[in-house]
Amino acid sequence: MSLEAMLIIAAILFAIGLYGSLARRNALAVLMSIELMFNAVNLTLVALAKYVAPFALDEDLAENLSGVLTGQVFAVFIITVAAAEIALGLGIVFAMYRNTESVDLTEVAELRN
Amino acid sequence: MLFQDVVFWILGIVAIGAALGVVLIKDLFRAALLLVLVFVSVAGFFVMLNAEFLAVVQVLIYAGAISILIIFAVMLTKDVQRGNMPNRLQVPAVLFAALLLSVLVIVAVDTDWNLISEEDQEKVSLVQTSAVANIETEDLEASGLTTDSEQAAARESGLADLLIGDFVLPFEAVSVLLLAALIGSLVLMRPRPPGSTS
Amino acid sequence: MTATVFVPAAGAVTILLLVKGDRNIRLFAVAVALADLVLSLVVFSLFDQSEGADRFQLVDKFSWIPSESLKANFFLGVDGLSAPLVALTGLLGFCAIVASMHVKLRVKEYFFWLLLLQTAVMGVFSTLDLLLFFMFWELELVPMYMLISIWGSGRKEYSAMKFLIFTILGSAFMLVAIVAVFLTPELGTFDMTQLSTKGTILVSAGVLIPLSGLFWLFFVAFAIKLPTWPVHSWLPDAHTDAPTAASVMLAGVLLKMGGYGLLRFNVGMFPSQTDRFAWALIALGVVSVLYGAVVTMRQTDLKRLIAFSSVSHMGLVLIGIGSVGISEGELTVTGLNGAAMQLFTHGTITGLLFLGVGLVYDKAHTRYIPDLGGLAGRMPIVAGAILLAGLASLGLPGLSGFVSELLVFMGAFRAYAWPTVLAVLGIVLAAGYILWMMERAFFGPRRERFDHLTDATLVEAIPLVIMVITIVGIGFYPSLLTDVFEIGLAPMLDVLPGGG
Amino acid sequence: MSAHDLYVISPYLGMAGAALLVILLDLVVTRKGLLPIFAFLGLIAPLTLSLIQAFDLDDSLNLVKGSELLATSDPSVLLNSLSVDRFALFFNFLVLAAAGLVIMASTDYVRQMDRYQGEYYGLILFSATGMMLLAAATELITIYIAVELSTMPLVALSAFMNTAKSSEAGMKFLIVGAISSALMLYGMALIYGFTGTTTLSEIATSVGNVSGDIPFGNYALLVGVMLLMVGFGFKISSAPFQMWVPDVYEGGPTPVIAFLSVASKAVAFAILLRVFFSGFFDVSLDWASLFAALAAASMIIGNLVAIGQTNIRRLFGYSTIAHAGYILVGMAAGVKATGADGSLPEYLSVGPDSVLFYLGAYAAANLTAFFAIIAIGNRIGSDRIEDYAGIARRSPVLAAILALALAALIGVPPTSIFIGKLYIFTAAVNADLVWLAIVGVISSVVSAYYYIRIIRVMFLQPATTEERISTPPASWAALGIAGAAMLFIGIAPGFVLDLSKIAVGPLTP
Amino acid sequence: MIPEAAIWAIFFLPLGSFLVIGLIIRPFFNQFSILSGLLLVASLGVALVFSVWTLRSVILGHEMDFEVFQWLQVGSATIELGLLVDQLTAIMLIVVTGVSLLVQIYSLGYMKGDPGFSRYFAYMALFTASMLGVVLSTNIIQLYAFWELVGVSSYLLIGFWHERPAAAAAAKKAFIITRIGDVGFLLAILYLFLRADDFAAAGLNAFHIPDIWQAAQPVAIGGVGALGGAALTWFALGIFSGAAGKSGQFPLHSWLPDAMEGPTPVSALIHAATMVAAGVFLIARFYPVIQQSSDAMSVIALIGAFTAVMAATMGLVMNDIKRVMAYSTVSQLGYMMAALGVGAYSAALFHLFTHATFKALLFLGAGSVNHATGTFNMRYMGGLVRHMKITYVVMVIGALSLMGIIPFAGFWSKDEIIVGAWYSSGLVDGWVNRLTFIMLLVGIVLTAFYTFRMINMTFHGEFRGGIDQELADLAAADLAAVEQAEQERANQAQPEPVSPLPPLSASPLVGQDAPHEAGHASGVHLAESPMVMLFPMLVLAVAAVISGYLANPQWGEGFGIPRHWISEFLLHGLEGTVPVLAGHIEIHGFSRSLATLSTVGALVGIILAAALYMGRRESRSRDPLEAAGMVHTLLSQKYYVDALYENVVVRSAFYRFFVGIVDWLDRNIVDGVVDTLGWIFRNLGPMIGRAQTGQVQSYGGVIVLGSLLIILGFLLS
Repeated sequence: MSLEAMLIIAAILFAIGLYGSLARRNALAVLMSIELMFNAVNLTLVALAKYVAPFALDEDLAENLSGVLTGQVFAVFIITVAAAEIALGLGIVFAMYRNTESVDLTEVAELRN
Repeated sequence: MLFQDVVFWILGIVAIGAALGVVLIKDLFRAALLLVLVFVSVAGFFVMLNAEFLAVVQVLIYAGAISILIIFAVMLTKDVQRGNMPNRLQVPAVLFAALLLSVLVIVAVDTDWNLISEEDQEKVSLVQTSAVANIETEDLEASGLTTDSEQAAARESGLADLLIGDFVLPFEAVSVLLLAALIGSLVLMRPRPPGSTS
Repeated sequence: MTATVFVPAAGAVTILLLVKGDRNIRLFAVAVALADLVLSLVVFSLFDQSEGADRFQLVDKFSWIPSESLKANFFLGVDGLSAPLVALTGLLGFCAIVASMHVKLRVKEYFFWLLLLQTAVMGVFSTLDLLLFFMFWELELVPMYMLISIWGSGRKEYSAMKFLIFTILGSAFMLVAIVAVFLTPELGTFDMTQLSTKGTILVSAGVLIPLSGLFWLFFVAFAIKLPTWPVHSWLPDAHTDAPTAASVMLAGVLLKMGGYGLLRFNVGMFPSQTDRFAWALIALGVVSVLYGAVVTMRQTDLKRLIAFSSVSHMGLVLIGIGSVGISEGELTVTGLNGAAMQLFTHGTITGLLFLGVGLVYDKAHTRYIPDLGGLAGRMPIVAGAILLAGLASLGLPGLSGFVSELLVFMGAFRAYAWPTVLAVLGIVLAAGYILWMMERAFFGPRRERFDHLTDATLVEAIPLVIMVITIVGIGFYPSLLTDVFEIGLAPMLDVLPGGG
Repeated sequence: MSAHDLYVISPYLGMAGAALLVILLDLVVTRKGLLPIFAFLGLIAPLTLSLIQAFDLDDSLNLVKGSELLATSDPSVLLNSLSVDRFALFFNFLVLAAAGLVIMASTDYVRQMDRYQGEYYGLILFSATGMMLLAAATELITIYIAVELSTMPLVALSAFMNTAKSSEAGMKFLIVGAISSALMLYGMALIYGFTGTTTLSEIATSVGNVSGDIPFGNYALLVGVMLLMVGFGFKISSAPFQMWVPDVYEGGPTPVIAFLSVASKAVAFAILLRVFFSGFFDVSLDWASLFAALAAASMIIGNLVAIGQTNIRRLFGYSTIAHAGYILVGMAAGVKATGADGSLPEYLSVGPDSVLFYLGAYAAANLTAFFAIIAIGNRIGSDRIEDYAGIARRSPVLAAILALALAALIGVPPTSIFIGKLYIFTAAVNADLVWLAIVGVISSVVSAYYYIRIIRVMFLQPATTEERISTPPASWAALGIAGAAMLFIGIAPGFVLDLSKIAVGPLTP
Repeated sequence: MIPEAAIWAIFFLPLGSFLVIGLIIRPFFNQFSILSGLLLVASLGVALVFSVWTLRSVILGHEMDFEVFQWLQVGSATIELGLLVDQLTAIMLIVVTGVSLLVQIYSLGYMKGDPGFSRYFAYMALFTASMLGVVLSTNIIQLYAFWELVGVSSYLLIGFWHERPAAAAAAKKAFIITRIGDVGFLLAILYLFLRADDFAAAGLNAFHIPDIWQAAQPVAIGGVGALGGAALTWFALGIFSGAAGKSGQFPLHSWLPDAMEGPTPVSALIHAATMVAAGVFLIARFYPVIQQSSDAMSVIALIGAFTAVMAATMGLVMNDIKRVMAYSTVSQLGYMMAALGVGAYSAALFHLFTHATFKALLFLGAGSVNHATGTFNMRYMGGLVRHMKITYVVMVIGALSLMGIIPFAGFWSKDEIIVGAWYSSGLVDGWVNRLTFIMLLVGIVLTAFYTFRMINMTFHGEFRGGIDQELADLAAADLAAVEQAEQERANQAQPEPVSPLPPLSASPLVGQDAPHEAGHASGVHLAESPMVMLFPMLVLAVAAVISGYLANPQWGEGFGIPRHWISEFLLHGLEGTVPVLAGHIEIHGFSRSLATLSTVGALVGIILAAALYMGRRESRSRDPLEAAGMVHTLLSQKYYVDALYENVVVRSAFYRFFVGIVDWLDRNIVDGVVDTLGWIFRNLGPMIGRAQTGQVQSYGGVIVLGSLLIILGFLLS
């Protein structure tokens, strides 16, 4: 287990999520794929937090110890925002479902050139 | 170390496999369940990365709340069984994902990361763990944090302290964000006004 | 000066907001135009021609954008170059308004736009601030676009759009040039009075864009407006489809903005470049003259014919400016003076032609030359006016066109003898197309359906008479203008490599 | 948090409070017509507080570091995440003005809704909160949260109309936004990973030490900054991140779109300026060329595709892309290569300055145009350009104002955007980007074609009906204020020019 | 001594008449249009008196140095307006005012009842005024200005009956062709400006005519030498080009016969005293310059001589009386040019003088004939001697004068030219002299032939019906033509494509035989013309008889006039212009042998013509010269020069081909590029816009693709 391995795992998850968000027809599946991407980012952040020196760590450890947690804090916020995003996303999916009788993104393409 | 490596690889394979399942399986319901599996394995990674608190949050919020929300949503819409069809963009999507992956891998491998030195690694682990655990003084001393001020700093720099300290502003802002998102979601879920047609 | 520029705009707004009833609007518009004509003539007559008088006179200057990064002033004033053109604008503006008395469609808007147009053109000629110049330059587009596309005929919307796009494209280049001039450390101002005296500095200054680049950026903008070959193609369309008054303004003063710009900016601010590229100006000018004349021969629409003849005649302006590229001997102001005179005289001549053709169209309901014929018998005044204008445009002595053409040729002959000889051939072609047009449209047996044509009425004849008087007057007493132009052009001469 | 900290964030608190207040009042007030008035009055609090801060700022550069009004000895906990400086306040006022005008112009539209009127205004105010915060944010996490806070209410508002098109617009907005914010997060993660911090000032120090052959000196930084740019590019609607724009513009409610196109874009540029000039200035020669390329692409794509549009709001979607391109020109014009081998960046304040001015000018002109479209669209019930035929006869004043706004968008003097474009292109030439200035002016020429087409339809084509278009007073007021601002900035640009010049002070690296 | 004002008055009287008629009488008092004629006659009368006064002053050798008015400052040169009165001017003034006065009197009768009566006199006044302006100008640009005004007023007069296509076309043709010649003139002026600095250095004004004379004198003989060498030759040729255009010299002669479309008095004025004389005058005016160039002189001499013969041959076969005289004019102008070319300066001007009298007389006579018969076609005349005795007599006088039969005026002047050509003046090479001499001699024979033919066809034999018969014939011909065309159409499988081109001008081939002035003189009324028309003819007839000898007595100092008075007078004027005159222009005495030779030549022509034409009863059907076949066709088609100009050069090569190509380029390339660009811009957008499929995930894809490309771009850069 190393930083690189962790980052690569995260990158793979991110790529899978990206694929899913681009290639799935169902809006819910897309939302799920996006969550995958957020998770991959979280994983990256936490891994970096563990392995990478925070800014100015060398100068005075005591003053900068909190820096080692920044990545984790970031991850907390991302989880929260992801929750909000899902909530809003579901709201829109329902609104769309009600208005178009479909959650298939390929079919919902009235707005185009 | 060996144990850690084994767990790491198992978690990695499970996470990636489950993630592939999420995006490839046609049954949306099963995909949602696999998503939970991904979340849980990521939580496992978190534990390995000294982020126990995050692991808990991950399981609670993601595996618990969000997944349940999604599963409800899946069940409320039609075509659950074969609802996860790929669209016409499959080939470019694979291509883009692969390209991005290769870029990210290059970044991960080729970047000269400013890694924490071996001697500091121990201290960092302690501080990061302190977010959820009480740290013994001898542990601190063992890891090289000998002076009082350093020990005090290590104890104070918990995750919670940060959230109401340095990151209080985003913390407040994200609460507003949650509120706004909920209101928005609420409004959008409203029934159609009677008599109107799409 | 400010009053001269803004009286029409004020009148326009008044018409829009206060004046009711078509008849009142017409009369009010005439009154406004007359007032502005008087003002512009006052400006012209107040211009102090005595030795040692200020170069720029009747100056109105207020701070407009005080910011250091875009320091611009509201700065109006005239010099010897612009004073006659201001007078020309007043004259043609009045004629255009009087010639519009028969307009029935959307009268209020029509006069609004026409008066606004006059303000814009006045502004272009009298502003001394680069940024303000550009503003007026752009402002002129809107009324013209509206006039063509609402009150025009034929493919009016296409033509209006073409006019607009061409001009905007040109002004886009000009904007870049203006900006670059402003940013040049040695200049760093929008003040045209300073720029024109700093012209010599530019010879050596290291600037953002090479001097030649600035020169051509400005040139493109003005060449489109002039227009010169090969960017002339908007002109025939716009002229053909515009209503009479718009054609008059378009040919009479709007094209002059191009020539004015060339003189004011290219010659005045980039003397070294003008000298360097004089051969190119001459070449373009000669091609325009001959090409315009040749294509004119082929036209069957009266207005289109005049439009192409404008291309030909505006080529003379370029030739006049190109005369600065003198290789030996001392440079004189003759060619530039000819170019400036050509602006004025062509304004009056083409204005008269369009007025006349407009009357023909109003009465005979066609401009298609093969459908016309023998009109001279029924409408001697109109035919006479057109004949006089035509003769003036082919350079008949005693009429205004001769003076400007002679000056242009004299000036250019010293610098580029053989191209000038070619251009002189252009005036033979001019004789050809003008007289052939007369023959086909106005002479010959009269068609039966024209038996009941009436000649110009008194009101319709007023602008014709004014223009005729101007053309003949300038023809007999050109010093009235040439002296003033010379005062305006002499400082430019001083900074040119071959002069002073 | 000390009192000083509360004072520093008081405008944001005030704005969020106003949002909550409106939503709560919606529950108790029966006359829904009062809601916009409440919302409008709610703006007074953040406005007042911003004004106080503005006067308080007289001598200091950043209120967080200390203020005259509320002195503090301890360093503020907000020091990392926020910089309440003139730059931030400039955008506070811009956002406040836009929000106020949009609320005024929305009344007519919102009145037709049966429920949730309070939520409509609340969401706008929430979004405005996020926008104001974004303009002041100096730390990646705060930036991310602020971006989401400003976007999500707009997503919800885009889907507000409960019609197929509106839902679709919201869905597209959400998904594209989510994908780009995921990419942006990855970029932030990489930047964090490389520099070990999320604070811009510390990032700047870190970046300053980087040395390497490749652009940005480092793969992590290169990819990180690029992915960060995806998120910002999405917000500013620049090519190639622009695809969602026309669809959302066509599907969403017009007042929301107006707000989106003006305020959201403005603060996105604010954060773009903040991040790149204070965080990544040492590698600015690298990203400046990126911005130049994006600017050219946006101007060309936006203007070319707009030509063929038949829906006026869709057309404005493309138009806004093009304008993003113009503003990016100003971004790219903020630096210039200097030094012996041309490898050192030189900061040119005129670039960011022109961006700020253009944003103000664009806000005035675009709001005017949108308000006119709202007023017309609400009555004729159509967004199709061909249905605008004869508007000049049905409502001459509206048609004239819209025509003026369109002329402004072309950049015809004497309107605000003319000065804006002039300034932007001046900056470009100043930064040796003459080619970009020429692309800019030529694409402006192309843009004339489609803007004028609208004018032509309004003025030249006969009306199908002679029915007059009535416009409620609130819309008139919004229209009048925005239009007056547009002309004022055009005729006497000195005031806004001075403001923007002062506001870019904090950006100096 | 004559005051300056009086000389100005000579010019301003007709000009004032023009203004009064044009601005007052024509618009407001058109019912009293006779006033305009009377006004002009009166003012010309006064002008003639002043002209005589001027001549007297010049003869008495008064100082004629007048103030100039600055008109325009161009660079270092000033354009000044002023008077130049010398011997040449004085003579020309008499000719112009005198002939013009008589023509106006004649016009009073001839134009009676024409609706454009006032307009006619206005144009006439302008015409005369401009010609006087040419004569009086002291500045070359002033001269050029009036020169062009002459062109314009001739345009107006030739196209006076503008409703007739032929008239409008002829007017245009006249103007354009003279204008082509004027290009050379203008270039010569431009060249002067080019050298203005050199002139100024010598204290001269580049545009002042006496200064130009000075400048052209070589330094060797005490001149300034600012003009010289090849440039001087080009300058001289430029001047000649202008003169050739106005004077109808080959190859610019083709407008003159067409100019017959104007009213006959106009033709008289154009051909006798004004327009065509202007060309000769111009050469004479710049004689001190031109004679410095032997090459230019040779060109002038040869072109003049060639024109004299060529025009005369064409005159042989014309059936239109005015055309015969038109070619005769061209031919006689050729004599004058040739004379100038070989150095016979005063002979040329003397001939100009006499020619003015007898040619005006002939034209007025032709007008009188037309008055009676309604046509100008000689094939429909004949036998008029019985009805119009006075006209007959004066016409014969004019004809004899034209033929050069002693003692009529033409004899004396033509004789001087022959003498001048015979004796080399040294200005041109000997062969030029000899060639010129031979050609001029041939010309005499031809002149006599066609003149006799003209008189014979018009006045002798039987009357052949006049205009009535002509119209009837034309109608029949039309009918036949229509039938023939229909037949052809029936034969042809496909109809001929209709040319999209409007005719450039009325076809010159048809114009020749078309009835002229048909609308004016209606019907045939065989009777003598009214007194108002006869009077000028009689005056001119007297002049045509006596003026030759009186003005230039060859044998003695009878009548109180010195020997070779006019020649000496003019030569004196020429010598007075510059300090030292190059060459050796001298006046040769009367040569009996040469006079005999020319008289014999004329008699040969008469005899030949008499043999062919006398006693023929049916001269309407077929002209004896048609026996010459091809040659006759060639001549009657005017050597195909007109056809070459109009059909080949102008219509096909220039209009159809060149103009067509340029026009095509304009429409398809210059404009086409613009439209194509517009098309591209309009369609490029939708093409890009097609990527906007509405598929939200494709939008995401573009974002990813875009960022990947950007990263790739950075890595590659």
